[in-house]
Amino acid sequence: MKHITKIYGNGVLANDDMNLELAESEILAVVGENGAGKSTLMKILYGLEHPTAGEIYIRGEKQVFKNPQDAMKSGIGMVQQNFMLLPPFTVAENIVYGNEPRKSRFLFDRKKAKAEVDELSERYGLGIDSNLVVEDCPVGLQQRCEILKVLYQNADIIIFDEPSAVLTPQEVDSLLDTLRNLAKAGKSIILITHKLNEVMAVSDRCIVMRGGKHIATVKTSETSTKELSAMMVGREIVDAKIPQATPGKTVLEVNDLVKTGEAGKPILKGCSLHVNEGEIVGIAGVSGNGQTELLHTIVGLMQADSGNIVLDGKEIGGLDVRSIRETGCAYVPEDRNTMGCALKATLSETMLMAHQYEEMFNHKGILKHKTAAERFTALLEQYDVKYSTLSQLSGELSGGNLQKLIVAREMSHHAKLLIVSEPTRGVDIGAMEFIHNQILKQRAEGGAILLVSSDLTELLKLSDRIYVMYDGFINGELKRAEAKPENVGILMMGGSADD
Amino acid sequence: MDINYVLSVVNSALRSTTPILLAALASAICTRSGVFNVALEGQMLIGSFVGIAVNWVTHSPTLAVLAAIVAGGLVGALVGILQVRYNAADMVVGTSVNLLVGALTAILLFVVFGVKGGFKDPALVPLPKVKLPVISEIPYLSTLFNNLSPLDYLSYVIAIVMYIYLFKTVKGYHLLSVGVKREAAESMGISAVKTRIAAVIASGCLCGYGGVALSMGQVTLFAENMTAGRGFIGMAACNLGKNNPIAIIFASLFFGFSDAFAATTQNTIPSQLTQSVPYIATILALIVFSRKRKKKATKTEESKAEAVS
Amino acid sequence: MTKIKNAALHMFKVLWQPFLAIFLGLIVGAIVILIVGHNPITVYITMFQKSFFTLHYLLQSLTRSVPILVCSLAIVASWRAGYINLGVEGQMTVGSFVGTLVAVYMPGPTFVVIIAAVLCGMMAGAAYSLFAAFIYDKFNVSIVISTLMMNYIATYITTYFITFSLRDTSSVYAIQTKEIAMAMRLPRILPGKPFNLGFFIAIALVILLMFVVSKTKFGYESKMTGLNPVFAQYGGVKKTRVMYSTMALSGAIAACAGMLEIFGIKFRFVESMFTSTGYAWTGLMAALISGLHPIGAGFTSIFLAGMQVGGQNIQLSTGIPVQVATLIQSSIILFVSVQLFANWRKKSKLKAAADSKKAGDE
Amino acid sequence: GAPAGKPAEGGSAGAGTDKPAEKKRIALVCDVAGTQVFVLSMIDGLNAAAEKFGFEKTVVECADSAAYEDAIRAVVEEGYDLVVVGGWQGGEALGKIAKEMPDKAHYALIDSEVDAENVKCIFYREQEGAYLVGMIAASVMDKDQHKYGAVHVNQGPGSWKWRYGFQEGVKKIDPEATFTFNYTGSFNDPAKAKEFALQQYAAGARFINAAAAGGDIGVFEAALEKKFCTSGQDVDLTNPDNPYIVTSQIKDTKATMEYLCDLFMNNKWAPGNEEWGISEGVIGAVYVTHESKNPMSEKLSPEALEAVKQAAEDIRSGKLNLKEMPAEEDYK
Ligand SMILES: Nc1ncnc2c1ncn2[C@@H]1O[C@H](COP(=O)(O)OP(=O)(O)OP(=O)(O)O)[C@@H](O)[C@H]1O
Ligand SMILES: Nc1ncnc2c1ncn2[C@@H]1O[C@H](COP(=O)(O)OP(=O)(O)OP(=O)(O)O)[C@@H](O)[C@H]1O
Ligand SMILES: [Mg+2]
Ligand SMILES: [Mg+2]
Repeated sequence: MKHITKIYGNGVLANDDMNLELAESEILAVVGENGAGKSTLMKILYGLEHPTAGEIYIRGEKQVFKNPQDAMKSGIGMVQQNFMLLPPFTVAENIVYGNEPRKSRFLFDRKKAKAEVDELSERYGLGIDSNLVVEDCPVGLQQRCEILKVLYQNADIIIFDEPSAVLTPQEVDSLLDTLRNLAKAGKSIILITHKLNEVMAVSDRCIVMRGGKHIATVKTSETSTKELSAMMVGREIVDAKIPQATPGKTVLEVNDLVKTGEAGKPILKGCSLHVNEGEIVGIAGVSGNGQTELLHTIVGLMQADSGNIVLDGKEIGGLDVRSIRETGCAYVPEDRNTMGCALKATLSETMLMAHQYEEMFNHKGILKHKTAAERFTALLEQYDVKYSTLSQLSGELSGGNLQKLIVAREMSHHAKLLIVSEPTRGVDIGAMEFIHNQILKQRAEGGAILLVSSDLTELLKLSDRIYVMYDGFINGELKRAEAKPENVGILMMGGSADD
Repeated sequence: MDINYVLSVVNSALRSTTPILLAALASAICTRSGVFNVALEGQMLIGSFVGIAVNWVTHSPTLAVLAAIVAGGLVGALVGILQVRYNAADMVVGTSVNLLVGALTAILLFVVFGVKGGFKDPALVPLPKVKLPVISEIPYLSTLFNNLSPLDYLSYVIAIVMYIYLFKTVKGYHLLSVGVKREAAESMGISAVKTRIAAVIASGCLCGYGGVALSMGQVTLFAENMTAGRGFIGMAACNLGKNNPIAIIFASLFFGFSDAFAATTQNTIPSQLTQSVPYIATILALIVFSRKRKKKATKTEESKAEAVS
Repeated sequence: MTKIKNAALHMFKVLWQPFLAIFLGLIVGAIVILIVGHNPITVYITMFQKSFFTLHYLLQSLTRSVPILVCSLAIVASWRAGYINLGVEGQMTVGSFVGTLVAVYMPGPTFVVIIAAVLCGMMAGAAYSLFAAFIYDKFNVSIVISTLMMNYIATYITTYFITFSLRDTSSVYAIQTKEIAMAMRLPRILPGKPFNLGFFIAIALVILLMFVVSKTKFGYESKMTGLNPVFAQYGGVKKTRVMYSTMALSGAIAACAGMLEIFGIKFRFVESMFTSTGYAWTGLMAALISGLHPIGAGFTSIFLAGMQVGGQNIQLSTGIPVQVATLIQSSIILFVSVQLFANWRKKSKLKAAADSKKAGDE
Repeated sequence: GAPAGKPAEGGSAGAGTDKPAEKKRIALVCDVAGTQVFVLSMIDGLNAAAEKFGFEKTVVECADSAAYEDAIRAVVEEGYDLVVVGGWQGGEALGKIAKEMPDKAHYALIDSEVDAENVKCIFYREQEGAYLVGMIAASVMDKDQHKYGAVHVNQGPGSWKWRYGFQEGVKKIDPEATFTFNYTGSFNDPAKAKEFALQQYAAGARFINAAAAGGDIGVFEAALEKKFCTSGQDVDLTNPDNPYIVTSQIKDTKATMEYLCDLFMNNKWAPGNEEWGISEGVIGAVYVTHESKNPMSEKLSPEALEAVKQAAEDIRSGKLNLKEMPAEEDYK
């Protein structure tokens, strides 16, 4: 790609004279802050966007991609940040989508599709059951499905846009293995990520972008995480020293929670845990082992079959969400787009959620819009959220900013218990640092924090105590000092701490 | 009630079901592609009218049926372009297209034939009736299958073909995918806009067919607004049949039969009550069937896939 | 000066598209008028004169707008929360039927009877609407379909009663209830014109609903439920409660629409008085065209009512078939529905982006 | 305005145009012309009268039930001297307006009765025509058949007049007769009307009376296919192409309209209701009281016709009284 410049319709200069080269069998990492223009550059390469200026050459030949089909024909495939799968269909159906094997011209040959997909997944060692329906698959499998889809198109150049943002550590490991295998098999790979350890682990070279510009290209073997992050942000990121926690009295106590899901499948098999004042308690676990359900049961979005939950000395099992929130609980949900906001609501409406009962915003059922506006403006300022007006739609915010907004909203409850799930998913290093600091601040003020994250580094950094969940029960509890990636990993896989 | 009468009621119900079935199939193909089409009534009515008009000019039922299908398709294209290409609100487009076609056909009736209300002429050639080889010799069965036009039989074939199209062909898979997740389709170069407009045009053709089955199959005449709400019934039948062409056959028959049999009681029960029976029955059926589906979904994972494919 | 200029410019920016839409609709109509052999210019002059630009017809348009407007509010109330209530016609039928019966048959002081009639009518409308909510909640029966079916049921069942047991036999043919007492009718504003207090009640309802949707917790919670039910639930909003209350509100407003027509104009419940007029459907279009905004719905309802009145009245001096008027109206509405989108194209692109974001992060 | 069929005539009476004061103006407010043949025939009457007397006329078809009141008020506002409302749907509104504005215009109502002094109401004893049709039905029936059918729009007081008269007429000749009635529920559903006719035929009915407005043509079509006899309503609907339409009830709204215009133009206007039946010559049946250009069915023998004519005579003379009808619920 040579001299690529992209100016969006709204005047945003997303790429400014970008150059990029990729060799055969190479893994090239592209890093940069949120909004640096990485996704845009890749979308141009994949034909989803058209460059305002600049050219693309593949094996020396100039190419013009009008749409993804053109790019695919030239052997380019892309695993997008948002999966492009059809949830109600099977893995096999999804993988062959667009190039289906046919019987007698019109008919969709599902048998052949399955056979081909099985063969392909065998060849690349991606073990996946092609009969599964995609919506029943965990995210990791869905991603493998996306990769297979690209491979099925016979792509030689595969672009991954933040592939690890939604994966568990185990899934990340297996993804990185897959990337290596693909490179070994002669594929060229472009990897966009915010996680620099991944860059260090798999890539051959690394391109750093900032503000749409090319900052540097370095050989991975000749650089370090520290150097990369400095280049990305333009300043140095220092890991904040985390002061010792001083836990107070117990705020949340969960005893022997049992929950059976649809079709009699057990989800929670007797979970017990407690969180104290001034303490961050982490829950580790491969996603899908009951963490989400546990949190949803605590905040009242789900009802347990048995067991009890005590918040601030009050039994809250069976209460509704509002009563639980009013007892003293705030929640940053794992999925900001489906649960954390309404994309078509304005910023002030999004900010108001769960505050609408408070006397500050509500007088006998009538909302105090003016107070709210003042308060929200101050809060957004404090949390460094980039927005234009409060009447803007939430969906117009970038992911990182939206996440900060949600964190701001929940933290402003100053609730005794703050539940935080995946607080920094897809957020750049700068914003991540900010959110971490806010969580620590809340702890310093005596808040009890329950943290769920699939990012083990984050979990180990912040948590004073860690529970590891496996298959619906707590498979171990570790103090900060004892918690190491290795032993947490074992517990996450269902092993015991003594192993 | 003697058996011949009952059979003739069934026979009537079969004939009356055809337009509803076609409207329901039209609704299904739109819903499957992710479009809510409320203009079925208008798409049918134009078919009824154009069928009769072309029949009158050419004396050819075949040409008339084809013209009706094309006319329905054209109205479908209008609906599709407005709703899909220009994202206009479905209810607004549907409601006003229904009004528009109602008015247009009335005006055309007046401009072309110089009459108001209805048009009937001996020069109109009715559709041939199908004489089934063996069955027409058997006493009771002959009553049952009496007086059905090829359009009636063909509509069941269409339902089956549509089932095969949707669930067994590549194009059908693409149509479903557009309805499930538009961006996914677009990322693979399948144009959601084109697919959806095509689906609405197809629904227009189906409705045009349904309309002509009414104006040339059941009767051989045109009357203003003769579709009399059949498009909306089709929507309900489609919902009852869960957008599945095979299930829709049964849902449409259910509606047709409850209507026909309720009407047989009109001499003992006030007609206003018998007329509401099919609607009440539909709601009850929806209650019964959705309850079943809820249970089923909890039982196995497969049922989920079944519900879609 | 520049201020005025800017304001005018702004007005132009906001309004040129609807006007263009109306213009295009009129052109389509003109072609048809020419085909049936009339002069479009005279026809249109008559149409405008006899809808908004003469006092008598202006009042006629405003009077007709009352039930349409209130129906559009009923739509706004439920659709904003995401519940696609297509049963406003049935709810207004059942609600105003019950209200009329109470007004006709209940003994007692006028004032008490009126209150009782209005309350019973609203409760009946709400209850009818709640049934659809209930079977959606318990059995997952699509509200779109159930409410649509219940329109037919409402019409047939009420017709049954007024044909037989509750018919006013003083009229030989007409299928209708007895008249409500003189004292219960809504007072007229000008002598000799049916324009009555109902219009102002409708405006009051617009303002009230505007207040509810924009200023109250209930309005906020129902909007959020409409935009993203999971988000609302997460924030402690009870989804089912919102559903039941918005559907009930919608049904109650629909009943008011019917009762305003009866207490202001007809003075009794007449067979098919709401099916043949299609108030609910016109109201639906008004609500949707104006993006479920109560005030916008109010203006659009008045505009559509005026079009109907003007369309009906062009026959007076031109002898055009009445269907031509319907055709002009529906083509204008079609163009309006498209044009407004052009205005929002930018927004909806964002929406599409947001949707894909949402879908991808699941 | 221009009525059906003659659009070129209309469109001269703009509100602004000055008219010579002496030219009278008559307005007809009615249902949408088309499905209801008697509306078309009313319009014909108005046109004929306008031709004769040279008054200015307009026809306002009402698209919906609320439009009647608006339309009546509009024509009063526009200064029409005589406002005629055709059809019971507008009766209520007319009565109200006439009471409100007694001096603004003269008012007349066709086909219904309304409680207002200054509205001239003309309504009909349709049962008398239906009686004649019933007799003809029984006469054309084979002697071993006793089942009769009829398809109506609604089961209400309007159709009861027809059903009552028809049943009485049939039973006069065929005392063993039994009847099946069906209701389409819509003024415009020929398909449903036809299915009902076919079902009634299968149930043994061999004469099926069509009284379903726009649905009638559906019944006629069934008659042609199954070769049973049927009858039309309101105007002469006998048809050389369909010999099975053996007669047609007559409700001569054209004559009514002409009569009203005549009264008005000749300054003989006097309010006061009139109920018309066979004796007034506006109700009847084709071949019995009214001529037809179409030949009479062979099934109807001259002797039988003579008997029907005699019955018409009896009704005229008062020997046979159908003025009082039992309520539907009380009829055995
Ligand atoms: N469709 C669009 N229309 C207008 N501007 C856009 C669009 N998409 C992205 N942008 C702008 O282009 C810039 C680059 O965005 P891009 O998505 O490429 O960033 P990124 O580097 O991928 O960020 P992240 O790390 O958060 O994924 C952003 O500042 C954004 O404002
Ligand atoms: N279609 C669009 N039109 C105008 N602006 C857009 C459009 N799409 C995105 N933007 C703007 O681009 C900015 C960045 O959006 P983008 O989705 O790239 O965020 P992001 O930083 O990449 O977040 P994430 O990493 O979570 O995806 C936002 O401020 C948004 O307002
Ligand atoms: Mg990106
Ligand atoms: Mg991004």
